Amino acid sequence: MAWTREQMAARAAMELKDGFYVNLGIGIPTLVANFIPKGIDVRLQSENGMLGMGPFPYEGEEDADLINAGKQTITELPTTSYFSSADSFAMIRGGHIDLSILGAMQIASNGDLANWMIPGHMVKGMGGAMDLVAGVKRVVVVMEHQAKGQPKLLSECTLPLTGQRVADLVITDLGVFEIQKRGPVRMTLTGLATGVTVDEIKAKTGTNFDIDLERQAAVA
Amino acid sequence: MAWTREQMAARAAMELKDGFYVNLGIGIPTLVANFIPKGIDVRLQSENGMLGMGPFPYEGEEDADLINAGKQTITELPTTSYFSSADSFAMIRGGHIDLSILGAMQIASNGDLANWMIPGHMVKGMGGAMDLVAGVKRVVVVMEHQAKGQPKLLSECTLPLTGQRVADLVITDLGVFEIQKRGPVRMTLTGLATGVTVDEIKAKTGTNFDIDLERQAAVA
Amino acid sequence: MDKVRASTIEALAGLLHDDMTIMAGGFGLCGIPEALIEAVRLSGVRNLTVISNNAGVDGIGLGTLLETRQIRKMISSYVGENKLFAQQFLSGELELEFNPQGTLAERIRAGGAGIPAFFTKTGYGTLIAEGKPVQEFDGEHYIMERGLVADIALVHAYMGDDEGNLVYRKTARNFNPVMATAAKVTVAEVEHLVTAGEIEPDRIHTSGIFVSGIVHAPVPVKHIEQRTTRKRDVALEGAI
Amino acid sequence: MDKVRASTIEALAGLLHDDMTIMAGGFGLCGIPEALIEAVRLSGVRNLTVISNNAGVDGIGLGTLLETRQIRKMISSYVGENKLFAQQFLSGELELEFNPQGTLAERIRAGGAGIPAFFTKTGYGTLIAEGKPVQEFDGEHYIMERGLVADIALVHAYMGDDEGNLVYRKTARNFNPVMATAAKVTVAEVEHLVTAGEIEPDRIHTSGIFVSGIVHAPVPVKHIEQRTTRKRDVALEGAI
Repeated sequence: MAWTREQMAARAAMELKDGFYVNLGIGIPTLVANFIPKGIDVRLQSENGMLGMGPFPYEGEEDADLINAGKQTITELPTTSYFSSADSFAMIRGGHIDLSILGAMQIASNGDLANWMIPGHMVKGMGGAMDLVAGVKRVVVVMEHQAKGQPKLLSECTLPLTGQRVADLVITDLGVFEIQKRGPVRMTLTGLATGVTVDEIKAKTGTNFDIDLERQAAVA
Repeated sequence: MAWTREQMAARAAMELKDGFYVNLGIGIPTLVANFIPKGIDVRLQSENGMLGMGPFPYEGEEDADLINAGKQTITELPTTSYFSSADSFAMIRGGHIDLSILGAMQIASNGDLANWMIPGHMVKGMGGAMDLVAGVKRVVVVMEHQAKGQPKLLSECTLPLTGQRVADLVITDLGVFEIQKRGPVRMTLTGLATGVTVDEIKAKTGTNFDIDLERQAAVA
Repeated sequence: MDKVRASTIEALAGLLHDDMTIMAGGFGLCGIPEALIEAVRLSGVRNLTVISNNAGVDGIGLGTLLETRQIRKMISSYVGENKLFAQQFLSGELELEFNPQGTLAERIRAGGAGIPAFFTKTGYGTLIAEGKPVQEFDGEHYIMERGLVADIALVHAYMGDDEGNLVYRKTARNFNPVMATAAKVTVAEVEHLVTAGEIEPDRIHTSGIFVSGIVHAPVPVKHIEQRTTRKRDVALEGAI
Repeated sequence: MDKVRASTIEALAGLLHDDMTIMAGGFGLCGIPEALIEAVRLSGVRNLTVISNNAGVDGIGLGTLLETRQIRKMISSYVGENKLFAQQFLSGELELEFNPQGTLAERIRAGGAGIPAFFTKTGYGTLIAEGKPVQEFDGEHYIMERGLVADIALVHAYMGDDEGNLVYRKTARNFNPVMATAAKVTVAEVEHLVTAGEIEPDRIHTSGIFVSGIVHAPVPVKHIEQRTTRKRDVALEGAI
C-alpha cells in the first residue's frame, strides 16, 4: 500500500534534526511542518526574505506584507527575522541552510534533479529552486513514484535540469532512496512503504539501484 | 605666496556641488568640511559605515561607537544612516559617491596616484584608499606641491600605485591641475596661488603640463 | 536635499523614455511599487525591459503594463500568474529571460556594488549555464554571472524620510533594497513619509544616497495572492 | 535553540585549535569583540591566521594576541597603530597580507554568500593585482578576488537575543555583520542580551542562523583612539 501525502511528509520530517534551519518547497514539502517530531526544534526559512516562519494566520488576521515563497499569507514568531532577497539567497547559496525539502518531476540515480521545465509547455520559471538545490547542505526530494504511469526515477533525466547531482534523498509514495552525489553514481533503496515490495518498485523505476533495507527507519 | 592648508581646503571646497555625496580623507581633506560654500548642501560619507557625518562632539559627549574612518569621535545628524563595511564599500565601488577628496604622495600626469607605500619603510596599509580612488566618480587630490624639495607631480610615479589613472584634479599649495584620465595623457595647469608664477611651478614640477589659466577660479 | 515629490507623476517626470530598462521591486504582489507602475502606465513609454522577480497578475502591478503592451522584455525568475503574459510570450510579442531567483538578486546586488561579474554554483549543468564561462574553484564548478543595472529602479517602502532613507516592512522588503542600489536613478514610493531624523539611523534599510525621488503613496488596498488561514480554536480562545 | 553561553570561555570551548583562521570584527577599536579575544588569549591557541581590518593597539584587542605571539599571520587593510606589530613584522615573526578595505569586506561577504570569486576595479594596476587574473568588462579592467572564509568568526553586537539575532550600534557595526556570515562557526558577544521576540524582526541586522553561540559581555570601558571634540559655545548655550 503506497504512502499517502501525509505519510510521505511524515517520513520527510524524520530527516529534521534539532536546531536545523530548513527550507520547505510548495506542495507535500509544506505539509512537513505538521509532522515535526516532538523535541525537535527547527526554524523555517522562506526564500522571499524571512527566517522563523509561523503558521497560517487566523482568519481576519492576514497581513499582505507577510507571505511565504508560495505567496501564501503566514505569521511571524518570536524568533523571526526579515532580510532582503539578496541576503536571503546569500544565506542559501552560502550553505547556511541545513535542509531543503522539495518536489521534483524527475530524479536521476546520480542525483540530477528536474523540476522546472517541460519543453513545449509554457514555462513559469525556476524561481528559487536552482539556488536551493545548489546551495543547501542536504536536499530531500518528496514526490510520487510515477507520473501518469511513467517512472520519475531514471538513469538519466529527460527534462531540463534544475541542478546536477544535487539530490541526497528521495522519498516517494513507494519507498526511500539514498543517493551518493559525489564520486561514483550510486542510488540505494533504503526503505519501503508498508506492503510495497522491492519487485513492485523495480517495475516502476527507470533505473537500477542498490538495496539496503537495513537502513530503513520506521514510519508510523 | 603659496596657499596655506586652509586655502587649499577652501579651493577644494569649490569642487563641491549641491546635493553631492562626498568622502573626505584624513588631513587637509578633513578641513574641507569647514569651507563648504553657503547654499551648498552635501552629505559626508565615512567608509567605516556612515552617511551624514556630523562635526566633532562637544567635550564629554564622545561616543566610542561613533567614529569616522580616521578613528576620530564624531556626531550624527538628522540625515544619518549606518551600514556595514560591505555595504559601505558597495556604495563606494558602485559609483554612488560623487566626490572623494584625499591626499597623495605622488601624482603622475596621467592620473596615477600613489599614497600608501614607501618601499623600505614599514607599511601601514592602504585602508580604503584603493577602493575610493577606483570607485568614486571624481577624485580630487590635495597635497603639498613638493616633499623635502622633491616634486610630487611627476611624469610617472616612482612609488607603488594606489590606483591607475584615477585622479581628476590636483590642488597643491602652488596651483591647480586638471587631469584627463581617459584617452591621451593630458595634465593642465588651470589655477595659480596668489603671487605664484608659472615658472616657479614649472621649476617645482617633475612633468610637462599644459596651461589654461582662463579656467582659474577665484579663491578668497 | 529636496527629494520629496508631490505625486508619482511628478516623481517620474523627465525620467522615463522608450526602450529603457526599469527595475521594479516586489515578490508576487508583496511590496510592489504599484503607484509608480501606474504612473509608468500613464506615461505611455514603450518598448520597456523590466527587471522584476515576477510580472504581476492580470490587472495588477506589472500586469497593467502588459495590457498596454509597454513591456518588450521581462527579466524574471517566475512568471505566469498572468494569462496575458502567457499569451504575449507565446505569440512572440514578449521576450523573456529567466534567472534563478538568487542569481537575479545577486546580479542586481553586484550591479549596485560595482561588481561586473561573479561566480555561482547555481545553475551549473543546466540550461541557465549555456554560453556562460565555467570555472573550477577548489574542485567545484561555478558559472560566471554578470552584474545587472537599470536606467531606473522603482521601489516600495513602508516608511521614508525627505532625505531618501527607507525602511521596509516584513516580507515586503524582498527585492526593493538591492534594486534601489542598482539603477542610475531610484524613485521610492512610501506608505509613510516622515522628516529626516525621525527614523532611527541604525534601523534604516536603504540609505538616502540611493534614492533621488520619494513620493508619499498610501496604499488603499494591499493585494493578497494566496489567502491562507487557519481556524481559530474557539473553545481554547474562550479559555484564555 | 540553546545558544546562550554563560561566559566567553564557555562560548569558545571546543571551538579553538592551533593553526586555525579567526575573523574578528571591528574597525580600529570600535566594535571589536574584546571579551572574546581575551578568551582566545587565555586559551593559548597558537599559530593563528587572523582576518581583521586592523590589529588592535598595544595592550588592547588583537594587540594582546600579538604580545603572546599567538598570531602567525594577519589579513588586514590597515595596521601599525601598534609598535609590537611593526617589531614582529620586521623581524619576520608575523606574516601580513594587505587587502584594500573594500575588497576585504567584499571577499568576506562573498565567502559567506557562496561566491568563490568576483571581479573588482579596486587595485587594478597596483601591487595588489599581482598574480590575480585580470578581465575586461565593457572596456574597463577588473581583477578577480576570491571569497574568504574562516574557521570561526568573533563578533561584537550591541544587542542580541537567545536565538542569535543581533543588532549593532552606530559605526560599531562595520565588519561584524559580514564576518558573522563567513565562518564555520560564529560566536557573538553582546552588550545587552534579551529574549527572542524582544527585538523587532525588521530591525535585526544579523539573523540568528549565522550565530551558534552568544554571550552577554557588558563592556566596562569602550576605547577611543582619537578623542576629537569641539568647544561648546558657552554664550550661545546660555542663550538657548
